[in-house]
Amino acid sequence: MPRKRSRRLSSALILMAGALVVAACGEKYPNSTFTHLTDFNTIIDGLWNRLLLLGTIVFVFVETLLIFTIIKFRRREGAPDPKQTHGNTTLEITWTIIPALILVLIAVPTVDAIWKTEAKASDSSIQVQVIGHQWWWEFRYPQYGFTTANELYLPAGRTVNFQLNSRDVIHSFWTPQLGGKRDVIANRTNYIWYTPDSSLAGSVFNGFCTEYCGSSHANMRFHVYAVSPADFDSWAAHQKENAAMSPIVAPAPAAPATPAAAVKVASAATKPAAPAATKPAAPVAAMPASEGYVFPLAKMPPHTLPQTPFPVGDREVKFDESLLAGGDAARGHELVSNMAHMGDVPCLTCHIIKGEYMVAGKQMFTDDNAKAPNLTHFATRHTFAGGIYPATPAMLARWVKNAEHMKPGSLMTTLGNGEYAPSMKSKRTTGLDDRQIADIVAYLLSLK
Amino acid sequence: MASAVAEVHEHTHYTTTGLDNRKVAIWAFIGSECMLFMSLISTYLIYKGKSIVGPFPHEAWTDPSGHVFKPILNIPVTSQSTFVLLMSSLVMVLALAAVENRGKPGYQGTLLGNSKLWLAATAALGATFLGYQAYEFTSFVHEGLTIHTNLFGSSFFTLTGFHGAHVTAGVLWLLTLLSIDIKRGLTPKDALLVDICALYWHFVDVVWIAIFTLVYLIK
Amino acid sequence: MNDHAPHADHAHEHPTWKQYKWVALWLTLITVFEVWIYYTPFKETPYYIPLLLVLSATKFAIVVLFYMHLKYDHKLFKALFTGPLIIAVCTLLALFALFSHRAIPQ
Amino acid sequence: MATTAATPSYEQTGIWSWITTVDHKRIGALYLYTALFFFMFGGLEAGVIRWQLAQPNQHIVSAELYNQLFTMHGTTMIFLAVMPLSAAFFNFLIPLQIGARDVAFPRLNAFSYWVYVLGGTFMTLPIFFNTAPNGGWFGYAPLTTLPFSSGLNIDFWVMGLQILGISSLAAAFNFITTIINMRAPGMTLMRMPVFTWMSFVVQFLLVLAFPVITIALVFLLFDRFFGTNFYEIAAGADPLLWQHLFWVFGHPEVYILILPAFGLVSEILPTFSRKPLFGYNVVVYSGIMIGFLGFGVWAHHMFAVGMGATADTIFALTTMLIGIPTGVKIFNWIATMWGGQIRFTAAMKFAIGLIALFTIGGISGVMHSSPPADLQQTDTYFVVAHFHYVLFGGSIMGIFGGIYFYYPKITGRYMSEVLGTWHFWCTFIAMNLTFFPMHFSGMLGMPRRIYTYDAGQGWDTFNLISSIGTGLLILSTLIFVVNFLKSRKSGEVAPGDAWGAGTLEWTIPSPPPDYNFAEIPFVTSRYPLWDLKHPERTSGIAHSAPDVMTITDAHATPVHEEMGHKTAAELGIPMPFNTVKPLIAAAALVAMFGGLLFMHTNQFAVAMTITIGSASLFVGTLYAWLTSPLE
Ligand code: HEA
Ligand code: HEA
Ligand code: HEC
Ligand code: CUA
Ligand SMILES: [Cu+2]
Repeated sequence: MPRKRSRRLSSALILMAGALVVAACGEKYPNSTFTHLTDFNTIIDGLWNRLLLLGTIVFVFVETLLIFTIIKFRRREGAPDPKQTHGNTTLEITWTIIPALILVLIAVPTVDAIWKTEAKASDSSIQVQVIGHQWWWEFRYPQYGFTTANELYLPAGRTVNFQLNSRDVIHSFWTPQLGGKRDVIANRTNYIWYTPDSSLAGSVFNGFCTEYCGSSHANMRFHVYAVSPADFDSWAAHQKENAAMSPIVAPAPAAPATPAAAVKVASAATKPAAPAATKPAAPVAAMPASEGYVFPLAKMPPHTLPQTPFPVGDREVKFDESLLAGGDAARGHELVSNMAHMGDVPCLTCHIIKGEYMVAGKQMFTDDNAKAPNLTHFATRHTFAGGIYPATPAMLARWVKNAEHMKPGSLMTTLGNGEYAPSMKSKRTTGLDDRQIADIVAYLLSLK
Repeated sequence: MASAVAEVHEHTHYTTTGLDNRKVAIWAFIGSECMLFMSLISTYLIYKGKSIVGPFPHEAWTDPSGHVFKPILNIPVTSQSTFVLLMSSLVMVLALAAVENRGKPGYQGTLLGNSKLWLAATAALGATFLGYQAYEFTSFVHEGLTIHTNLFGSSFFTLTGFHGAHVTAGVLWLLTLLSIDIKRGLTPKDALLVDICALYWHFVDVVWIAIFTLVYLIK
Repeated sequence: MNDHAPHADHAHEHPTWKQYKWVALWLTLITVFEVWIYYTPFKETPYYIPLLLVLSATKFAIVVLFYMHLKYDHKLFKALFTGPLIIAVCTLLALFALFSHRAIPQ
Repeated sequence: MATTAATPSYEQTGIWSWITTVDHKRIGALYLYTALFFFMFGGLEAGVIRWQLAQPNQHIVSAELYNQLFTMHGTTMIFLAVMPLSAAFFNFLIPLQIGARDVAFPRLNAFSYWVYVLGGTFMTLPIFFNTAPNGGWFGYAPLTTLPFSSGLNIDFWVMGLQILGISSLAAAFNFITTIINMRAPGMTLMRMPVFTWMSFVVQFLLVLAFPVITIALVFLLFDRFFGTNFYEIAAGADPLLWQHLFWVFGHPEVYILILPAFGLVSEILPTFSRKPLFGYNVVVYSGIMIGFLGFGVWAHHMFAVGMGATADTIFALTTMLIGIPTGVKIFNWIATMWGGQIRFTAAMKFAIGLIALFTIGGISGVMHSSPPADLQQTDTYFVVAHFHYVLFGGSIMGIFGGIYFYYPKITGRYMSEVLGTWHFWCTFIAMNLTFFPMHFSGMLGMPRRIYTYDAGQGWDTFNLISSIGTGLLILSTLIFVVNFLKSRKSGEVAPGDAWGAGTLEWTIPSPPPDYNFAEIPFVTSRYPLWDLKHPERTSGIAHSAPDVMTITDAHATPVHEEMGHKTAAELGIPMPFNTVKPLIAAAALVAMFGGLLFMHTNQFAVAMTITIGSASLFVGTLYAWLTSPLE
């Protein structure tokens, strides 16, 4: 009987291994950590291979020994008591020394890798300040002097040195394909650096927050675009400038910026934009030819396109999408900055749009104390809200209407009139109507 | 915490080591308290010099409105209270000796044998220490340092407050023993009751020795 | 009911009144000395802190050994106290080291 | 041999006798039932977690509820299931294994139990009102401070853990004293059964680790209720303070979770191999070593926080070192079976299962211990795989084995071996099905603690398999529940020496009489019962009787199998009185913490009334308790 059991055991194991292999072949692994795309990950993967090899040897040895023992020494009916042994010093020493030796084989490359990966980054590196917020990422390029959010551009072939900081709770910065994690902590500055291989230009990677940071920890993702140095410079030069529409003096000639965007907005809206609760349509890019480089949407593989469904049930956000086609960016522009038009907090009480000011006064924030993502070149981004939504009009409209429903716990207040605002535990009686939201969306998508 | 030293009235059975259960338990408890105070002291040391606003323990500080705060720690006063606590340990051992040697020559009827006196004196010195601490806390609050003010305030008051709470528990314990002594007289058979209390009391003293040096004397 | 009284418990000798007095005297002297050097220029030298640590460790040891009569008591109690004490002190030192050096290059 | 299990095991029956009991065996049984209940509850929470994650972008529960679920799942499993399950065995077994009539402080023991039940309930109930703790089982500050978690959720967690800590500490002092002082004559330390030894180590871990989390929680409590700044980033606090304090506790805690299971396995393997434990000394010393080293590795949970290369190196090396004593245990267990006559009872299967599965978890642990590699593993499902292999594959398998093994001693009846076999194989397969794929999803980039994920990330299949495995795990646990309940009534009747084991607890009837040993045995070797029944098995170990003085002192007699059953009164053994005071004290203690909650609902007066009122009740009960005699 025991023999039958052990056979059952091994067949179960084989079955399982088989299932995993099948599973493994059928799927692609776009976030695999087993890559050599950066110097950092090359070191780690080398170390991992060593760990895996030694681990497997120990595993196979122990399990084989175990199975062999229980099969060989199973009880036989009527057999006399087995020979009684109480211990054996030689054996004890052996199985102390051998694991110790194996551990030495692990420890040596480990220590080597520790000092390599925690060395000081070369002075010629690109510096990127990463600031974690509940639940989005702020990226600053101090050498270039601009700030963006949730989407990170890196020149392939150059070392980037990330300087990590948090404004609130602890987050952790992770791009599985490019390097390990480093925690993002308030009152403490952390660093991590790596060099994306120069062959990577034109690829995009998923990034995640990997330290539990509250309600929307799962929704705190980001994207990394590795681009050629030339494209990077072009992008950076453009990001440094003011927003396309700003500073605005008179709302009238909205023309230069809008047509392209308007067309796109219109076309996106007329496509009966994704019904609630199913997969939303692909984002609509707004990439003007003459402007700075923007990572082409077309080059984003499916696994990098966010698929978060619209919230359903009591979190559903209804929006009359037919209004989107008629969105007027100029009117939207006035709304974002003018208290009078909203009867409530205008966007600029929290967001920064470079060159834009609140009607009555100054910009409320600088990059150093910003409460919300910098929207200056928002329309050059393909995703928003911690990378969980594609920047499509339908998504943006719902976002502006009720961000708290779109993203659990989001610190952007609910702005749509009549919407239930979870943070206030009540329905709003003021705020934006759908028309106004359509205007604001048009404006946002004009911010190239 | 009191539960750890509970079961005072358990009868003495055969024990493997010949030691009393309660005494074993109190030593285990004291070992555990080492880790408790280690955590408190570590936190205090880690946060030393990390406060972003004053007042500070050893440095003067001027707040943005120009108000000047003196260094907050008062060494002369604390030296006195430290001395009081050290002396309480002395009278504590005398109390134990008095109970243990009840009826023996040199103790019977003498000052040394007056356990009630020594127990009362220990409790009184403990209470004096607490009085010093109350004085210290109030004067700090007057000088602008509360438990909310800064990291130093939080960690200082919590550390010394925890110690003060231990002293308070000890004083209550001593008073309980005193009342038993008054009611029915403690005999050498009860020496263990006094012994475990004394161990606890000395330990609290020893913790203060560490605190006095690490918090008050070292900058 | 307690005729077979626990053996060994009181077999050990306790310190005596004479010792208690000396201990108290030493404790006082060391404390006075500690406070005194706090007010001397010696405070600014690099030896101040180590000296203080040694002094307070001495006081600590004296109280534990004599007042808590650990010196005369069962070895089990020595183990029950020193084991945790060592772990506590090592942890404290480790925590202190971890927090006092700026780890990250740059 | 006894033919019925109907021997009245305890002289009193009825609910009240359970509420007021101070008998370590009854308290052990109470721990067992309560902890199994919480285990189901935590498993159910895991079930919902896996349901939500079965497919990408599902909507089974909201993000907020999911976060409460995994927090409570982890907290429940660790503090309300595995630790108390171990405590059940400490209570039931330690006095029996060392030849004592009870623990050193029976009423304190009852107090520990009641604090545990009430504290556990206190922490568990809020999940029904959507206000359960939601900061993760290690509750990293500053997320758990007031500015970022203003609800009552975290308050329940802080106070619940504080309460449970008191329970664990009280129990630990009790068991330390018991093991040091209540051993029968001749039961030297190096003759103690390995389970008692491992428990002994665990008590020290508890006594040294819990004060640290107590202080960390006090800081958090003060921050939340009294406005201190310990974790207040605006005041310049260092968020790593919490992490260090937590893990100084947290790593010893994981050995608190595993060592009792190691102890149980060390009892089961020799019994069913019909050989004494191989390398007893080494197994004991390695247990001590694990406990000791366990205090020097905590920062391996923090390799991503940027401690610097030096600290990373040191903690990596100390962590790796722990693999050696653990490996020594594994090899000694295998050597125990080597050359034996292995009987595959359900208990034995679980014990062997532990060896097989814990090894996997241990190896992934060593993979974590390499900091650069851990930067890719930490906070992913690879870690989730690691700790479920050690916790489920280690602790839970060991505890299941222990339950099958000791059930006859506890209840007087065997559990069904047929159902036990089903339970084992289902669990074994399902466990691997659930947790093995997590190694893959983790290394392929899946972060932990996410309530949702997008399709096409390379994780879909693995998650689906994990969730299917969980379904099977629930099924297999139900088999166990049925077995457990059914065998209570209709299981085969067990004799005192139910399995042919060698240690003292098997010399007395099953279930044991309330006084355990009619006469205190004196012990001359590690396996007293084998000395009696199978002298050939112990002939190789040194025997020696304790000196005459100790024997007469304790009224001890040589070990013999006690089969008759008399009441304590007939034998003239004084038994402790039942008392309800521990329960009252426990209730007052819990109310004392609970009252503080009203501060956060702005009812300051109510809070103070309840807290101060129950504090006085607590102190009063304590006085009454301490001044009333035990017998
Ligand atoms: C029962 C509980 C338990 C046990 C016993 C262990 C045992 C070990 N654990 Fe585990 N661990 C946890 C519970 C446990 N762990 C939990 C709950 C977490 C996560 C907490 C959280 O984040 O929520 C965790 C996380 C964790 C981390 C942090 C991961 C991260 O978050 O990044 C690390 C890192 O080093 C680690 C290491 C180890 C090691 C080296 C051991 C060793 O003790 C293992 C030793 C055993 C063996 C190695 C196998 C047997 C040995 C041999 C057969 C000899 C030959 C072997 C070799 C030479 C390798 N564990
Ligand atoms: C001993 C500890 C222990 C045990 C046994 C388990 C058991 C299980 N755990 Fe556990 N788990 C942890 C400790 C444990 N876990 C910890 C510490 C964490 C980290 C938490 C954190 O991140 O803060 C965690 C996190 C964790 C996660 C990660 C969540 C996340 O990061 O988002 C997942 C996901 O799959 C998971 C799954 C499971 C499953 C499927 C089981 C299964 O084994 C459960 C099987 C089910 C049962 C055994 C009970 C079923 C029985 C019934 C339902 C019967 C009911 C019927 C009646 C009442 C009659 N666990
Ligand atoms: C109370 C402050 C606040 C106000 C007012 C506010 N926002 Fe936001 N906004 C936020 C925060 C915080 C986020 C980040 C939320 C997240 O991702 O979780 C955000 C995110 C966004 C994003 C996504 C940015 C990105 O790249 O991820 C857009 C677009 C946006 N807001 C537009 C607006 C508009 C338009 C308005 C006014 C109509 C507005 N916001 C008003 C706080 C605010
Ligand atoms: Cu930010 Cu998780
Ligand atoms: Cu650990």
